Amino acid sequence: MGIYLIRRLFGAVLVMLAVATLVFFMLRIVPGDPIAAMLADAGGPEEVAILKQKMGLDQPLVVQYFKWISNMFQGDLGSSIYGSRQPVTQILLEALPRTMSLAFISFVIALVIGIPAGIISAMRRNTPTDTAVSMFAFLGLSMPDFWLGILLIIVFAANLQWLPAIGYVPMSEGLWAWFSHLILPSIAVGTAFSAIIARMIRSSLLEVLRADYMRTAASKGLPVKALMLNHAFPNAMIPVITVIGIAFALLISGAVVVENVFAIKGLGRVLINGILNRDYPVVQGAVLVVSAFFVFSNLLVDVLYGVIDPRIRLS
Amino acid sequence: MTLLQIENLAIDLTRGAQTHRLVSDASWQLDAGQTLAVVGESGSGKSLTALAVMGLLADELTPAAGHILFDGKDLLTATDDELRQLRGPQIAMVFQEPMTSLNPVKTIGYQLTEGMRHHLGFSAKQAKARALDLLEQVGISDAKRRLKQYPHHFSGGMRQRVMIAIALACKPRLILADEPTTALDVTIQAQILSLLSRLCSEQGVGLVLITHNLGIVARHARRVVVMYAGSVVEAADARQLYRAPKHPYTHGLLSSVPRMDTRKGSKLLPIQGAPPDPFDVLRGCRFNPRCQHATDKCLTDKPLIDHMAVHAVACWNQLDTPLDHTLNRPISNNASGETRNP
Amino acid sequence: MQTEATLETPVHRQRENRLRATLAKDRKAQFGVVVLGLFIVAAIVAPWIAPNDPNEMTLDMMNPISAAHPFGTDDLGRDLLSRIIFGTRISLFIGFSTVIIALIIGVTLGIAAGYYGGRLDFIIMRYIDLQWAFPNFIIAVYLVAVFGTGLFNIIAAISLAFIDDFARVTRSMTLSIREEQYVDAARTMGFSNIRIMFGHVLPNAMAPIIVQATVSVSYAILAEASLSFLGLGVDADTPTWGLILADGRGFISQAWWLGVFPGLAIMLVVLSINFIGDWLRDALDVRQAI
Amino acid sequence: MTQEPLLQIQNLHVRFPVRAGLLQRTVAEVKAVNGVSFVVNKGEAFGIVGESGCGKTTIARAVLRLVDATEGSILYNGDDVTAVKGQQLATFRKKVQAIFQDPFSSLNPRKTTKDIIGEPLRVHRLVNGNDVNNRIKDLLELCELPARFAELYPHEMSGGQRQRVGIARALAMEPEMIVCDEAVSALDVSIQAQIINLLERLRKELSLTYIFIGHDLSVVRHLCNRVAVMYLGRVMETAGADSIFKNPGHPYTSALLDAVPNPDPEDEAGRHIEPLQGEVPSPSNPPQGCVFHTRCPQVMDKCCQSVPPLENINPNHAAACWLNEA
Amino acid sequence: MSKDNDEQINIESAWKDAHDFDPKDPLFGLTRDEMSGTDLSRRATLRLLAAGGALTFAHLIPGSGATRLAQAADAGGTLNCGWAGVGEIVTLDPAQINQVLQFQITSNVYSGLMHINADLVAQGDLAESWEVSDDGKIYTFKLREGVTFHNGDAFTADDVLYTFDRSKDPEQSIHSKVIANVANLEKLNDHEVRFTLNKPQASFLPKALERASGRAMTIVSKGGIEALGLAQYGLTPIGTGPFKVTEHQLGQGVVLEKFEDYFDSERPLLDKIIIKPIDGPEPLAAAIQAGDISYIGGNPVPAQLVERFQSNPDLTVDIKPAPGFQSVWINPWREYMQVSDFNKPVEELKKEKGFMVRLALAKALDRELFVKQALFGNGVPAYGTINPAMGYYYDEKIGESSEQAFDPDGAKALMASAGYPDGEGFPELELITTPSQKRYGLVLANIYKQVLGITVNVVPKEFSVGIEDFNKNDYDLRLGGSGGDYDPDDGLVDWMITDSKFNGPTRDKAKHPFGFFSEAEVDAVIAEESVTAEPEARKALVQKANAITSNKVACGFLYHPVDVQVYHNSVNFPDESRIPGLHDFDRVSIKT
Repeated sequence: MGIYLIRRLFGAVLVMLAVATLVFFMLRIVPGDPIAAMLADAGGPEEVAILKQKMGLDQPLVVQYFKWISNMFQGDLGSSIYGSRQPVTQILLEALPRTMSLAFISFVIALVIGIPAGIISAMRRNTPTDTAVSMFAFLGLSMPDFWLGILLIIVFAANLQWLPAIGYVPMSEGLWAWFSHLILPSIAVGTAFSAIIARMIRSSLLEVLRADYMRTAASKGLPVKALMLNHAFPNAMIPVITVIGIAFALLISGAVVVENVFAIKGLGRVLINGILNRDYPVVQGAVLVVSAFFVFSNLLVDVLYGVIDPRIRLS
Repeated sequence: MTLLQIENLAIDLTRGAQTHRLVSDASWQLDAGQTLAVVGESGSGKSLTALAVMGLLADELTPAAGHILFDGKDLLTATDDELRQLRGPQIAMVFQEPMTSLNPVKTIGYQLTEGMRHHLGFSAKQAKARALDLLEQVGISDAKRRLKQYPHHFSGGMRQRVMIAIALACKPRLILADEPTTALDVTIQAQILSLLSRLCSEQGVGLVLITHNLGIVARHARRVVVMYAGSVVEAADARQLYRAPKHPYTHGLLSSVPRMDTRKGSKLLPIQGAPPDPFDVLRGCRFNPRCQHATDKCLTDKPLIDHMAVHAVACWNQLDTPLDHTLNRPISNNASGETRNP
Repeated sequence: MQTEATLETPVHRQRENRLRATLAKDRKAQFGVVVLGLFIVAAIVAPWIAPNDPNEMTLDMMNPISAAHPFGTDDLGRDLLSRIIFGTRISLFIGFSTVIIALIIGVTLGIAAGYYGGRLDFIIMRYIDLQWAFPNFIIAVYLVAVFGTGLFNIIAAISLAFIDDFARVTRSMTLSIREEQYVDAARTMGFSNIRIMFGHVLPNAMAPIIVQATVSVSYAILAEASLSFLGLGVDADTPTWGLILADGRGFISQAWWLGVFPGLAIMLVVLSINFIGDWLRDALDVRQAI
Repeated sequence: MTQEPLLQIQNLHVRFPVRAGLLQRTVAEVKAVNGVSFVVNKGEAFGIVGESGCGKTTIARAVLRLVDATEGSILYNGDDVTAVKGQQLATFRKKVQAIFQDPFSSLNPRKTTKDIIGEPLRVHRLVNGNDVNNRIKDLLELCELPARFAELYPHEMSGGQRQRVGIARALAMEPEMIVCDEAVSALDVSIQAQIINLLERLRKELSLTYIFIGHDLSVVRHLCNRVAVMYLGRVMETAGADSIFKNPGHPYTSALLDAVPNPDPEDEAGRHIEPLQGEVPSPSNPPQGCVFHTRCPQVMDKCCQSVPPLENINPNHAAACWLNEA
Repeated sequence: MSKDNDEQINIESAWKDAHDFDPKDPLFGLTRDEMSGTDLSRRATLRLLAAGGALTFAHLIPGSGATRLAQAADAGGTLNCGWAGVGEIVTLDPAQINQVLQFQITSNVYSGLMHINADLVAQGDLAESWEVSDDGKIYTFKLREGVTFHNGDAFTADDVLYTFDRSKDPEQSIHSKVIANVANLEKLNDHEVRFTLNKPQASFLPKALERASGRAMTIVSKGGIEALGLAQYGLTPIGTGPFKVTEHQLGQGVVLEKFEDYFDSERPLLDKIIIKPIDGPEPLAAAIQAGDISYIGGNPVPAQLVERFQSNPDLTVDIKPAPGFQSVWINPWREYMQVSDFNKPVEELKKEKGFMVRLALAKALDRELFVKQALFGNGVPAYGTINPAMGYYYDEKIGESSEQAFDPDGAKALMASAGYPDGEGFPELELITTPSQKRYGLVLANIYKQVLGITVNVVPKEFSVGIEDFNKNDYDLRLGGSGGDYDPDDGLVDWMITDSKFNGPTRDKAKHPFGFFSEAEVDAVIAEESVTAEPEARKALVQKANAITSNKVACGFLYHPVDVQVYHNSVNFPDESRIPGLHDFDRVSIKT
């Protein structure tokens, strides 16, 4: 298990390195050179030349690359080119807890809704309950998250005034303040996620219930509860966990959009603002962190996978 | 003493509004401590019958008629709870696919002991002790370490040994073995089957051996039931059945198998055609399209079987010519094969 | 000639028309086919069925639903129904075109990787793994950042983002189909690799690819809507659903129709496609997550 | 039966690398076929038997050029075909065809019988375009299928019918030799006999040469003139079909024979069987010496150290066992 | 009715009085005593405003000023504010501030030497008292003692010098032009400084030294800048104002807390102010309706929300004319609308194709329609930089006299003579707007399509991006303008002279000698008006400059905005703090 973990961790780091490389070169190799465009904002040709020299952009691409990478390893992702020229690392460090909070609550909401829904609909296959869950899942998958966010604001914040409309409050200002600001955006992000989980659990559970080993277990005369708890669920969770990894992508993408609806300056909003402001150091940094978030949550999923499935554990 | 008696069992498959009868008129019986073989090709209904005994038919399958009497009690009318009480301590089953029949995420030890803990009220320690004993009985060495391992550490043959141990765990009176060695190599098959039949006879457990392999039947069973297209067509003592099959199907089956002791160059005499699709509606004897002895009656009337008979046959035109195995053809002049081959 | 085989059972055409048969039973799929069909028709004949010019401004700003404006008007007095009808064009065009592009590239990569194996597979798989390290939508966002906005760039960005999904599905199908004996048979017959890949492997790998494509169309439509919503979309005044929503965002509590109808349009199309995808998954017997 | 060798396999090795890690380095090798030699004469049916993992299917695939030989040679009509390419390979492919085990998997489910049989005819221009349909009809007839089957998809046919289509497809190439890889083992007993009879008839009528791979000794015995028994990538014994099963020259062959029950209760009642113990070792790490020594009831010290050569114990009967040395 | 009449009479007399001085008098008809002191009298301020041209009738209406007493104030509490139309408060460093919504915040954090009150009366802020020389060129300030910065440093004359040096340097500050008239600043002792001006300047006290809109003499902390570094200082600056910044995360907002050691012990009243940037009208409306925020600052309240807020009984809505203008900037360096020399007389320019197009683009602006459609009626058509809030200088007739008055047929004819009848052959233009002004752009595009038959594509860009394009002369059309224009100089000097700060500062000077506009006569007239004290004369000069820029189409002038203040009824916002365009919270409290 230890070696497996280390190997996977090593793999994840390699992937991240490759991602960083890709992120670096894509901006510089595409026609139009957005970096040059960004510098051109600094003024006339002389100023650009001076700035290029100052930023080392007159050096060969490979030299720039290694400098960038080595800076990155020292936690230096450059500075925003805009406003007070904050270091990108600082901007991202401020944004990260917001996105993590949003992701966490969304995740919890998704699991709390998705898992029971999936189980119930598998156990009551082809009943009205099953149909209802399946309709919920379809709607959840089909509703654009930002639209759901807007509808939630209109209903729960503007009209009913139950919850705050927008913004983020750090946990230090009170658990409820933090949580109440996250409820609506988390529902907006988590709904699609919970729909996927519900569907996955349902189909996975149905498949497991058809498996030969379930018949073996039944042939031992075990009660239904034992069959479900000890035999069906652990196996049904294996594909679900894989899907949770996939759905994490959805969650992050959802956060990017929904943060913009709810004016939460998390990674997504940093990324989008960076793009809109042509703040490329920020964009690069945000993309890196988002994919790191994703890669390492997938790693977590893999490890979890190993915990649940002994076949993976020792291979 | 009759341990298990199946009477006119019928099993229906319901798909939407449609119902298909997959098994009809399955009847046979087994005495305590005996071994019975149920033979048939795929789709003959032999496995479904076994699952019906266990009460483990899939949702869309329902026993539609007949009785399954275990110790005189009809299992088809028993409650789920009563059935659960029987499964394990009374009846156990060994399945065909050793690779998929064990739960991949549970240790062998867990899967072996859970039945004992549930039915026999064993403590973890007692259960583990018996598990070690069982593994040794089925010929798995290093049992202590093996208990902690998962199914994927085991080869197919080993898994089937584990399955046998699981079946024996609660000391059942009957084991249903459904094609227990089909997925295994011949040498392993021989190990497993002799192990199974030895343990059953040692412990006085009745064994129903379900198989398509006529050789296995010949080696391990005293009495044989032949099934075709969902019905029992013939039931007899093994020697009698192999020497002088009365049903044309059994006859054809035995003539189709290449044997190690036939004269080189002899010809196989296959049954023509293929078994009917379970979804087809056929009147009369279900074997009639393939039968060379079919008469008009066979097309309209279904032959019934007297399953209490020593040699029971469901056929309007029973044969009574013994087979000559060395030639792989009937002893007397049955010309069916010769005329067809130029 | 009387042969043994002729006496075998009559053949069954049970899988024949399986699509139609399952469709007949699947009410959700029927709904999906009809609704998607209506949207496609609407997209094609938009200029003839839209009651107004979608960009024509009037001083009837934020007028509620009326006979003249069945979906009301927006903040610039434009007819919302007409804008949504024209928006169908962009949404569906982007949805389908991106998936077709991604499918062609992804399937080619996947089938080559799976069929040839070895180093080629290794290289393609590393590329796919790399792309896998980004959520699709983030890839699209980043590509838009790099290439800039505009219809062509959006299509390029979304297509690129979906390549790995198709490559993955195709590769795994190819790997299993490669083990099928009819592929061995085809090789024994001396057929060319191209012929085997595209004549034998691909047709049998199509079921999950079709399902993947269906799902991807819905994702692409959502992705376009999200990009437009974020201001990274096609351009400022082309009516696309995401943009209509983004523009209407400032007015929805005075004019709820601005927030409801474009969102409903997105949801209906995506829902229909999901229904269709589910039906295809069943009908084509594809076992696959999500 | 003529006795000129059509196919000669000499010291054939097939190893599959097991790759792992980032750089895909080879960390181990599966020795699927480990120095096998035999000869197949023109017009005969040569059987290869053994349990799963013994390498029999790999030999078939190597002969069909579906896997590459790692070492050794395969001479067809005297020419080494292990490395031929292009036109030479195409010529060879025409002469050697295959019938596969699984009637479900061996036919492309998206194609009708007509397409399946017609494709090689068209691609290799074996007949004129106009005659393709006639030729298909002829081939179907040869395999005892009526012409209407040309229009059917595989899933519309039963297993036996599908296997006949597979045979017709192989015959379309007008081969000299057919490799039958477990060609009947997936079929029900009653159908199996039909196909066996068909194969026998075709061999006679078309003067074909068969390599018949199987695990069912009685089927192999029934169909084949000569048989090789394999274990863990090596040939243990080879001889005429009658003599090998009547007078086995290798303990493994004996064990196999013991394990196979005869469908005759009287016969079985008289047999005392001691089943072979243990399981087949991993082909990536085969035992030293005789590969069978870990399970052999008559194992000797020598067996653990050196590999016994395949030597004639009779004319036409060779076995690889130190017991025969004595 | 009679009351209204009385009021009318009072206003007229006040107006007269304010303007009743000899224009050649360097002290603007005030005595040295009136000009000096601890604060200016209302009369003096009005006169200075009048002299500076910033006097409006709004200033004269009784009740709009501090005449009403503040209600009994409750101390303590937290005020939640939403800053409208912005995603993040990018900087709070006065030297870098280029948006009104930023100095609205810093006005609460820093002090200046002077600060205007609700009547735009300049009062001493850190200046305790001052004296003016007879020639109006030398100002001697006595600085408040015992003032400390938020970091505990004592405030002395050195800080004034430090701030002055920093602001004077164009490398460090974007406001160097504000104090360009200062010839010299010397420290007399720790609490006395002396400014020497090049020439008398009416707006010196109320504008140049003003802490909010002036920005140049907003006193920054040398110790703070050195300790924090520029980037951090821009986020959490240190000043001497009533509130200190305790927290500032970009996008998250700014937290201000009461500065206990503020020099006026009675202020501030609030303990804490939380300022959240809120982008988008709907979240803004939702936030104030839900009570998440109870005060709106920042960018102008979105026009479509005004009516909705007015109908909400929980909210107080206060509308005043806003000083500013918005216009369509037309790049004179684009081939199809090129004007390389604005110095030619209008009649001659009108013969050039480029100018024809330019004029057509301005003439085609249906401003009435625009205000109705884009602003929901909340705005006034504009034809120049001089806005109605400036009152006196505003030319009400300009809408009829200007060359660029709306005239669809004339615009069409011009396009036709330029060779583009009905817009045929004319290229598609890009109109850069900010994302929040996108719909304004769409309305404009529609007007151009309807009137001229040309296609204008709206390209929304973030302010930071669009302004760079503008500064580089890389645009076709841009929608933008100015705010906080209390004095004609704000519009004219900042925007219309050749070396104005917005006139293509980063352009390629070799290719483009000027940015969007350059006219010698305008430069001369503006130079003259900005030092002319006599109101009539200045008014004439201002209107002349305004007319030339309008006729020669410095840009297509579009509209003047209105200032809308919105807050929850629980907020006690005393009238004395209601400074148009500012949100000073030092006297604000929360009703209990």
